Amino acid sequence: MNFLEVKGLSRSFGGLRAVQEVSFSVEKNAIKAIIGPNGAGKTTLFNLISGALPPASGQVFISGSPIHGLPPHRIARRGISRTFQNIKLFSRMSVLENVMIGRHIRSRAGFLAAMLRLPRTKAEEREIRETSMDILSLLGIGDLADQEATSLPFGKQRVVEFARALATEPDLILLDEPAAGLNIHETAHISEMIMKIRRRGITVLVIEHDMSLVMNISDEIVVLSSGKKIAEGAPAAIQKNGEVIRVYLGEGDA
Amino acid sequence: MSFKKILVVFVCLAFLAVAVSCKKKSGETIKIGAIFAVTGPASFLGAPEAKTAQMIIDEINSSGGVDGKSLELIIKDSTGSPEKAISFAKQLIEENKVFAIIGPSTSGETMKIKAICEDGKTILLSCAAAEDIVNPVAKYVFKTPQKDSYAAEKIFEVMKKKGITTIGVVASNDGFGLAGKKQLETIAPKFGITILIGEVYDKKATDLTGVLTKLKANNVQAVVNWSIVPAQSIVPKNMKQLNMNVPLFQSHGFGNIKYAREAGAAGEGIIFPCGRLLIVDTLPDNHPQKAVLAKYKKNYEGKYGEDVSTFGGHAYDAVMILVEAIKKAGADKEKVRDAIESLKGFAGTGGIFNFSVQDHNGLAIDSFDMLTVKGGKFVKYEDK
Amino acid sequence: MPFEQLLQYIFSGITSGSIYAIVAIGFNIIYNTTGIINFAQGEFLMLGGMTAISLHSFMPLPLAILAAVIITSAVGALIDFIFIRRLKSPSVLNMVIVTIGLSIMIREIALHVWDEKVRSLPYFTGSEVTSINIMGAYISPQVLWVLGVSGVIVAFLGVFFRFTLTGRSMRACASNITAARLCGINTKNMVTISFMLSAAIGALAGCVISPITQTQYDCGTSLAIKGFTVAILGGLGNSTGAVIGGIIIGLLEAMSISIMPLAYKDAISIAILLIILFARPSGLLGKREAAGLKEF
Amino acid sequence: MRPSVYIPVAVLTACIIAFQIIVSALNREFYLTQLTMSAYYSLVILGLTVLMGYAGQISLGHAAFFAMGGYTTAVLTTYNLAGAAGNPLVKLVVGLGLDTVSTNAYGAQTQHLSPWVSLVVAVCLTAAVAFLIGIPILKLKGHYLAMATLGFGIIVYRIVLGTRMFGEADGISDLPAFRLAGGLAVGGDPGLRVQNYYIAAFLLVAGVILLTNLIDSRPGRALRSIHGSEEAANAMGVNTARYKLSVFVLSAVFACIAGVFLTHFNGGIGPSEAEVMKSVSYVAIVAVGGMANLWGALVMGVVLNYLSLRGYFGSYDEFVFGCILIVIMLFMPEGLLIKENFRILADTAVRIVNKCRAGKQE
Repeated sequence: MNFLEVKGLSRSFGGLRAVQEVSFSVEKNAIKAIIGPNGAGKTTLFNLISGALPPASGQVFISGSPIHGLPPHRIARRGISRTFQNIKLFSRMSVLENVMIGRHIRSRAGFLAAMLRLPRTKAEEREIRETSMDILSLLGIGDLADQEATSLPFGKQRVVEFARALATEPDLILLDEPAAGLNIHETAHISEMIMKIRRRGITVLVIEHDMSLVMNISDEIVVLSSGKKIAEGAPAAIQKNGEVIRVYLGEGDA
Repeated sequence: MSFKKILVVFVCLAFLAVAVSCKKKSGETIKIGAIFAVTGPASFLGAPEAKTAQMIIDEINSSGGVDGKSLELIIKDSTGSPEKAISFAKQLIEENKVFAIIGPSTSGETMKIKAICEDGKTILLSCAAAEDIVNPVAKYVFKTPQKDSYAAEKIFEVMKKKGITTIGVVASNDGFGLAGKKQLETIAPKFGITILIGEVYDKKATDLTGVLTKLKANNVQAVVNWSIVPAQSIVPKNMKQLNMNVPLFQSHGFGNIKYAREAGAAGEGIIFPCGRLLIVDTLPDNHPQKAVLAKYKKNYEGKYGEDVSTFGGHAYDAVMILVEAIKKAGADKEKVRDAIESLKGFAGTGGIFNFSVQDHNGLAIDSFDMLTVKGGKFVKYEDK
Repeated sequence: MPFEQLLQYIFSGITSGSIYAIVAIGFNIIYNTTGIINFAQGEFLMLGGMTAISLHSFMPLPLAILAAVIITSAVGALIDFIFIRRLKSPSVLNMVIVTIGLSIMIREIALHVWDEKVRSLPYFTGSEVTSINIMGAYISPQVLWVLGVSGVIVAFLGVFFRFTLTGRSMRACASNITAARLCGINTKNMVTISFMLSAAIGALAGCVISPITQTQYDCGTSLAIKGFTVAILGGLGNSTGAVIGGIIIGLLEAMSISIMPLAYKDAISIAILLIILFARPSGLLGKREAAGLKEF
Repeated sequence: MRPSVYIPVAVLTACIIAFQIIVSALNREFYLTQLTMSAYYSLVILGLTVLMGYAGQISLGHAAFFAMGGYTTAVLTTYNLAGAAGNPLVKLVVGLGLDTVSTNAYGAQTQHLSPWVSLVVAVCLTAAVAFLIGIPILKLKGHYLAMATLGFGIIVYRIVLGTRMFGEADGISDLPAFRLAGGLAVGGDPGLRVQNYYIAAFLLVAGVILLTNLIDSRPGRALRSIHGSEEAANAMGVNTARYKLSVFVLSAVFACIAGVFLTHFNGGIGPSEAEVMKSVSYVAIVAVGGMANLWGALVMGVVLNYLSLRGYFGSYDEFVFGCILIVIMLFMPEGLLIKENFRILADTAVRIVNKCRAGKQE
């Protein structure tokens, strides 16, 4: 059964038609990649799915129920989490606190309960702290817990964003160019983490330019070009698809 | 943990420094507190009052003080805000243990500290005009400015003689303006005068052509402007520019030649009730207030090089009344209070003060004269 | 309502409207090159008026005004040099707080330099009582001076921003400061020039309105709030919008006097400010996206 | 209670008690008056610190909420119930025993609404207004938010200055004392000075404990995440609009409570409590205390208000606040009382001590 279904999504900014009638679906626990040249509308598509941008038309369903048009925080509660192309960690907060925000939708303490520090609030606090620490150690950055998140090196910040997204215990995780700006070792570390996520039963939708990473981790690939879907299928088929090559490598002389 | 210790040291140090910093004053002096709005929106009241009070106290001290005791004036700038006036009043009464308090400049502040001075059994001589400062009468609270109602009555008297029956009233939205407008509205019917339009403008208003056009459209026979703020020179200018040739009456707040000078040619013919301070040189020599007014005008303008104003006069009266009472009753608070309450025929700048148990203002309607502006000068207004 | 009275309200509205428009233009000039809303803009008008009054006592009026404009614009440059330049990548909070602190300091210094008395420049033509009858409405010639000077300022800025090199480079900074830097524009100087220019037109406006509204050490604050309302109504950064916005708010305030008690006049412009902010922060002519994105 | 809370609280309580004992010993109890007023003003500043420092939402209109609290209780408790016995509402109030009788300054008996009721009414009214005005305002950011809150503050100031019910320019005077349980009363009469000092101190300490707990909890983190990056917080499931609104209402309620108690302590309130300059001075103190630093804001709130109320700044009062704003924002954007400055303080102290020791050895 298709876990995520996108039907006829489109959105334009003034004259520019960034995304036009894009439809595709993602099976449960699959890893699907979205590739395409710069300006193909990949991040806009992501923002439409995650609710950051309201779609002009089209629908998005998660295991059958509609989520298009909902604000991002309501979509997050439906088990969708994401990372950002230009990392958006919370400044003036430690790595652990950043990840604890991920636990926000999994906990209940309100203003009054927090101010009075009721026993159940204290218990919940402890639980949030422990789960967040587990996720940090799972991704191998347990030692950075108390450092200020925004002062970490680039690669480490990506991992923290990963951990934060994981902390929401999502069913679907949207990764926006997780390997951008990383060296070979860091990319390998990221792909290993994506595999770990999949083993935890989480479906992954990833935008990525690093073709070697895309090819070896994704079950299926969607190719976008100037807002339209031009191809969809297994990595091997996409590699041989003439249209994709033309878009990427341009017209051959022959 | 080091941060916490340092915070502790810092906090305790701050508090101790404050506790110790209070300078202890001793010696045979009578301490007089003064709360004036030296800066802030009511500074044109507080500044001349503070300068006047300081001038008189220095004069008295240089001439040997009051029966040997020197006077020490503690001036606090309340910037016209009631919460500061409250804090300073409590400070002056409980901490400095002042003998009496002069000021505050505005009615709002006075009303806030009226109860405090009453409880603290400290004499308060307010320089603000509102009637409810002395009504209901508080044992220790007096005020030196004339009553607004007298000013309104004087204006209506002149209007009646000129056969004016319909008028327009504009007033500023501060204590002085609103109190005056209330008096005009209550007293007008007694003189058979109807107020067609009563408007209140912001005390910082800089352009009144709009409201005056409205008055002109209702063809009022006269305009009354009740304020102390700069609008007093803007209204006459706007009226002339709108070609409104109806007489303009202003309140005793116009009692500062500076406003007449600011209004320039447009100021000619403005009629307003005022104390006799501004026409001292035209007063007959045998007039009881002549000596006091002349001396104050000469000293003030000599020392500060700026024109004397009736607001400063209120502070002058407050200090002189207190000094007079101390001369009579010695340096005992209760006796001085009773002395003030029984002070009769005291010639001040505001008029002849006749205090009594019920009247803690002591000024009658005759403390006002009707003045007008002729050739940029204040002259006595003769009914034509 | 008879025509003359209506015309009278219109004149009063246009006069105050053009004063607000000039303050708003002052906001826009600095906002465009620095993204800062300069809360101390009202103080430039006060400084201009006060300096001109002091200088006028020993030099002829036009010279005094010119000198006051130059001095105030020098103060503008000083402010930028000492304060704004030291701000290291300021957040909006820092910018708002610093400019508020500046407006308080300038006001208090003016209080202790000139004391609290009210002053005004003499009327440029005629005196307090001269009034001109235009189709039944009586106005002081000074009103025509205000409208004239406002027109000149708007025209001058139009020419300056379109045809002079500095003007164009300032507009470049406004649209994209990094790109401007790449083209070799010294953005630091552009910021200083924008402060000087905004201070200069503020001072000129302060001098021309002084005979009508009189000048006091704290007359700047209420002007700044009205000016900001107009700047937002017209679309932040858009000076033609500021002129239109100024006239609209001036007329609305003037007309409101005829139907409502005067006490509500100021509440109207504040209500308009809130309505625009809630409904359409980009204002009349502002770019919708620009306002949204510029949340810095 | 975690150590990081109860140690500073213990220290603060110790200071409060110690100061009172010293001052009573030197019979300078009058210092307590200004300290009590400063404590109430610091309550407003605590609320504002959470709103501005932690949640990153600027407000230039918080004096309006203080004034709402003050004026509500002033109007309700100075309304003479005896005079309007016929009014059904009055009958209800008297019927429920919600009225009290107190003697005013002139010895006359007045029957008026119990201040407890006016406190509850003030808090509900302020919370409702903050909620309604907050919804549109908090959609705005940066300069627009600053201007909208400034506009809101000016409207409240105009209403308070322009309506006869609020006493127009003179405000409302002669409020009865706020009689709490067990003979404690918040009022201006000198005999109650020590009592009032401890009531104000209690409110302040309670306020700081509640807010410290809030900061270090799930909602507190959510607020700080909004300040960090609103878009990311939203993506993680934080309903940013609702959280900003809740913290806006919370800080408004803090200001309102401070308004109610201080107005009873002062025995009156004037329109100057709702002035723009008052809101700006609150922002200045939050800035100097260190934007996201509750304890810094508390200490600075008490110290600066105390000095201003005692008139140490004289007629340069506004000038001082203006300078504070500029100096802090230019040189110490993170504020005065923050860990780095203390570390610098500590290091220099240590260096001096070593130098003396070194000096002695030669």
